[in-house]
Amino acid sequence: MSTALLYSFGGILLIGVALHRLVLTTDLLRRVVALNVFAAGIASLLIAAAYRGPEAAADPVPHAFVLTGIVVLVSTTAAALALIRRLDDLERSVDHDT
Amino acid sequence: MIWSDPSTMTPEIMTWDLPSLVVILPLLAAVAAFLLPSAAVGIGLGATALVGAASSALAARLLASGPEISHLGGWTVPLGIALRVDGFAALMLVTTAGIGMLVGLAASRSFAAKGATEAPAEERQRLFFWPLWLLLLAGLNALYLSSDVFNIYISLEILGLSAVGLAVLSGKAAALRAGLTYLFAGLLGSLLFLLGVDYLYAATGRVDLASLGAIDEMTPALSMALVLMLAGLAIKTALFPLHFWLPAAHSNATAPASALLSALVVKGSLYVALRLWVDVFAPTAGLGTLIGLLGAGAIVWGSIQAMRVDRLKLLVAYSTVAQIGLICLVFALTDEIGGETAWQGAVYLILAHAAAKSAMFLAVGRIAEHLGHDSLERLHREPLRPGMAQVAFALAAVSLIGLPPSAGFLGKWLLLEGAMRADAWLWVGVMVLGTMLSVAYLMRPISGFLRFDRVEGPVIMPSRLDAADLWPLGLAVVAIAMGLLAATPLSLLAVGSPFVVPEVVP
Amino acid sequence: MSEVLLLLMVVLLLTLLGGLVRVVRGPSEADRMLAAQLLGTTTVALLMLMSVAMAMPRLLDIALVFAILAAIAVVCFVATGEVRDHDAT
Amino acid sequence: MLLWLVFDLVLIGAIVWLAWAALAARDGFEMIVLFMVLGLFVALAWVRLQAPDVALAEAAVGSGITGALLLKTWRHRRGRAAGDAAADARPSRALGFGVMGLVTVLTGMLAAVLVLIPRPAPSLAETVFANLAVSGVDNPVTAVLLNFRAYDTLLEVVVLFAVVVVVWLLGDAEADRRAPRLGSIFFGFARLVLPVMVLIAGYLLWLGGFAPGGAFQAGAVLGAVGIVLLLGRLYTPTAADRLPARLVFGLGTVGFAGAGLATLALGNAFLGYPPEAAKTWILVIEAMLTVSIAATLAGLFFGAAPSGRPTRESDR
Amino acid sequence: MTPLEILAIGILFAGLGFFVAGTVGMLRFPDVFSRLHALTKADNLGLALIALGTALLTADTSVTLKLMLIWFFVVLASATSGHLIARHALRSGQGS
Repeated sequence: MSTALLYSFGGILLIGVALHRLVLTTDLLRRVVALNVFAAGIASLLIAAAYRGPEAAADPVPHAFVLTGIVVLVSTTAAALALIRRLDDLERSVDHDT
Repeated sequence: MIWSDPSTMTPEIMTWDLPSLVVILPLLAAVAAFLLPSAAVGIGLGATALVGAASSALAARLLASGPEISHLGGWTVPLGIALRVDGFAALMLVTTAGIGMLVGLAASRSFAAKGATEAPAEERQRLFFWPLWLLLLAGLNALYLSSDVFNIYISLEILGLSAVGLAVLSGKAAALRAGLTYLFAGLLGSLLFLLGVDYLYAATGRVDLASLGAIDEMTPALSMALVLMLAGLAIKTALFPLHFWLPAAHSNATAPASALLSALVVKGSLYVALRLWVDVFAPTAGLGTLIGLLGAGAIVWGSIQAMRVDRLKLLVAYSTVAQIGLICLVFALTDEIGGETAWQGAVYLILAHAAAKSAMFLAVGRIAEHLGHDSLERLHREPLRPGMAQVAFALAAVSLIGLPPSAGFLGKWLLLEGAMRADAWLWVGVMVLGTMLSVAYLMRPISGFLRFDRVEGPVIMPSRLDAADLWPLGLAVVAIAMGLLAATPLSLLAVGSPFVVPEVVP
Repeated sequence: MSEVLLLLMVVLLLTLLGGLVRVVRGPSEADRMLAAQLLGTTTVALLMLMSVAMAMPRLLDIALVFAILAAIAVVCFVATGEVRDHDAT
Repeated sequence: MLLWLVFDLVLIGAIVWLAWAALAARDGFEMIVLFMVLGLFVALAWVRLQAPDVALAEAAVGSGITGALLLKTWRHRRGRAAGDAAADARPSRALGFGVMGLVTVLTGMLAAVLVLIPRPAPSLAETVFANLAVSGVDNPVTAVLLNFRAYDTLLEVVVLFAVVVVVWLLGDAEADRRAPRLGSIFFGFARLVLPVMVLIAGYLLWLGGFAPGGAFQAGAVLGAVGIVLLLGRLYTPTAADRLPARLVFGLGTVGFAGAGLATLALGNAFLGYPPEAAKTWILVIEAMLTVSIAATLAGLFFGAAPSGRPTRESDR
Repeated sequence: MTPLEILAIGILFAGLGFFVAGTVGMLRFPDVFSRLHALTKADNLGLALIALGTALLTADTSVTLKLMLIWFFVVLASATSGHLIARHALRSGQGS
């Protein structure tokens, strides 16, 4: 069982845990964290695919994909969290009015 | 000048690297529109016009000298990224710019500054619509030109984010809740697509479409990658049963925003799915039939929901779900005998739906402004005679149903012909059923416009022709005219089409 | 030589797992935050050992960034916490 | 080698358990802290897999900035018992098992397909290393990001810009009720540490050329400086800061796209730097990216357009 | 194994001992403040020893300077964090 395959299975388990929670939860914050865990699983798969033994240098192309993926993920998470905060403000102002 | 092959045309513009300009121009304009809010309208319309001109020049160049490749950074394909322009891409570029221009003009009219009395919400809509639209245009152009799977993933993200921005533009709680659901669905779709890209790279070490297309035998990893990518794209294009986010997001947005969402945004992921299905992979027939069945389900479910809802905007949103299902029937027909005709029919339906649906959403926006509400129930008791907006709605309905001579008719005709040639009578039956169902739910509003028997007071004439009604009318006329003037678009579509010319890897 | 280092790394990793128990069990928010702080520092130590075991001195830059960001997380927790406590509404 | 296997198994076990524990946490705060610790462990795993650049980015962006954003949003919803498992609708047992079964089937298929991929899988590594000398930088990941696939990075910066537009469109930040008093020790810490962090960000940016580092990691550390300034109320943006903020947000996109147009004007392909000057081009672009990414991340943490009553269009 | 390496390994083990003590202390102690006490002691001294051991094993001046910078940062950060966490616990009454 090569090291890369071990970490790939770890990544796949992360994806499984994230999908399971994503489908079941209704809480918005939990859903954001679940999507981040899902992306971490995909990133682990990519990095494990890039691993080529302790001596050989790893394949830089998947590393570039994951780097781009991390920045895209943090920006989409920021957008989702801003929407959640704004939605909370609107609903809180409705609570006070009624 | 580095670009693919010398052109017979002499003017200077013909040697520019148009593919990258068509993506970069709206990007720079988006930043400019964000920096100078007061000049946003001018920048927005000007940039859209420029992009339209560049796309048409690119299409003309394509008709003259065939598909083009622009190697970015000067690196050859497996290492670098290449922007590939073939007929299908050029057709989508021109349509996106054209429809965007008309919707932009309608938006600049309906968002017109009302001076000091403008509430902060209207002001925000007026200012932020333009950077979002230009980002959407850049995302779509990047998507249509990209020939690299990971590059498509990032373009889908830009597309998704600017679409969410447009959906929440009105700032109301309902729009925000729908926008948030749309963002989560879009993010899940993109991550599934990225998982597919990951499996592709792990198995083949390539991410560009040309090398992936050259692989002919479907290993388990390739078919898993295809299934994952199609699942992600199905969420983003709202194919039944993954359409849960679309009705709320499209009906709660402002009129110009929902026009852009329904007409252009869902088409982006549909385009990628079609390109993967036809150009790149050699998928099994079973998967095609499954997608076809999902499409049939979308037609039935979308039409039934459209007949039950009371709000006009919700009806139009559900009709998008049904029309996407209709277009997705092509997945079951591509590797049959009539594959190419069916494919041309599906592409033409994409264009027809884009023009007709944007006209319909803009018309519904105008009608809601006149009547103050968009409930079908109270429509029958409105004493107002139908005006230009209702005419635009009816014309758009003609194209959606597929009555001659509209573009919708031509698209459906080609799709039907492709299905009949392949003796796929199930899909022919589904299409005929879909047409009848669309007549049923589209007649609900139209009958509401024309019936005055239940009106108590005197029936009043509509106000004189308002400039804002021109744009929905213009789009509806485009939807009809494209049926008559189909020669050029179809010949453009044939340039570099995967069916005609054997895929030559440059 | 590298076997010994590897043994050290495994034991340090187990202490990390120990710290996790406090993060999960910690009754108050302050408990969780201090456990996260200790886990951050332990990770810095682990990175130092890995930089020797894997002969990659560049790993120390990552240790440096970890050291900075462990403090940022605590500052963020405390600063956002302040407003809530004195929020009379 | 047995010890490396033990190390791997313990690390992977901890990561998967942490992910499950974070998502099953009763209280929102526990979920966030567990998620931040998960970020630490994942970065460790990537260091183990010879991916220092990505571990650096995950440490800086993944657990640092994302953790801060989650904490701020959780605090914001504090008043409405949000995020606690109790508030989360209890799914029916049948649905829970049904989903569990479906997910196990999917993960099983994903794993099976992965095992079937013939090892060693083909990859682009050799092509990248072959062209590394011409790319102008020695770090292969920076070469791929900033030269071979520079167009990807351009679109990625556009994603960041698009998010700022969406966040600013949601409305202005209401004036903050009361500045929290973090105490004099915090100000001492900030006055000493923040300048050093700016230096470290510059170091990471310069490092990107030949070792793990680069624009994103430097931008994230610089963004963290901005976040600490905002948290400690050492700097509160006002309405006058709107235009400079917009300029800096757009700097990344305009700089990169401008560089692309400049290469076109020079007669090369889009984003095709002149080979001999590739290093300076890349360094200039990376500097612009670092500033723009840092401002964007801090702006996203601030969460809205700086308030200040925009009464008239003119004073925007 | 040169005598220098044996010394370095000894120092590393001592550092590890502090980390284990700190973690056990954090798990066993009754309230927040005593846990803080255990944690801040452990990671400062523990990390100092491990940094020293690493510096000995990689006899390179730039690496040693970087290790010192890291240690300085961690000491500063953990002192400030310890103070801030204690203050927060005190104010929100969760300490006992």
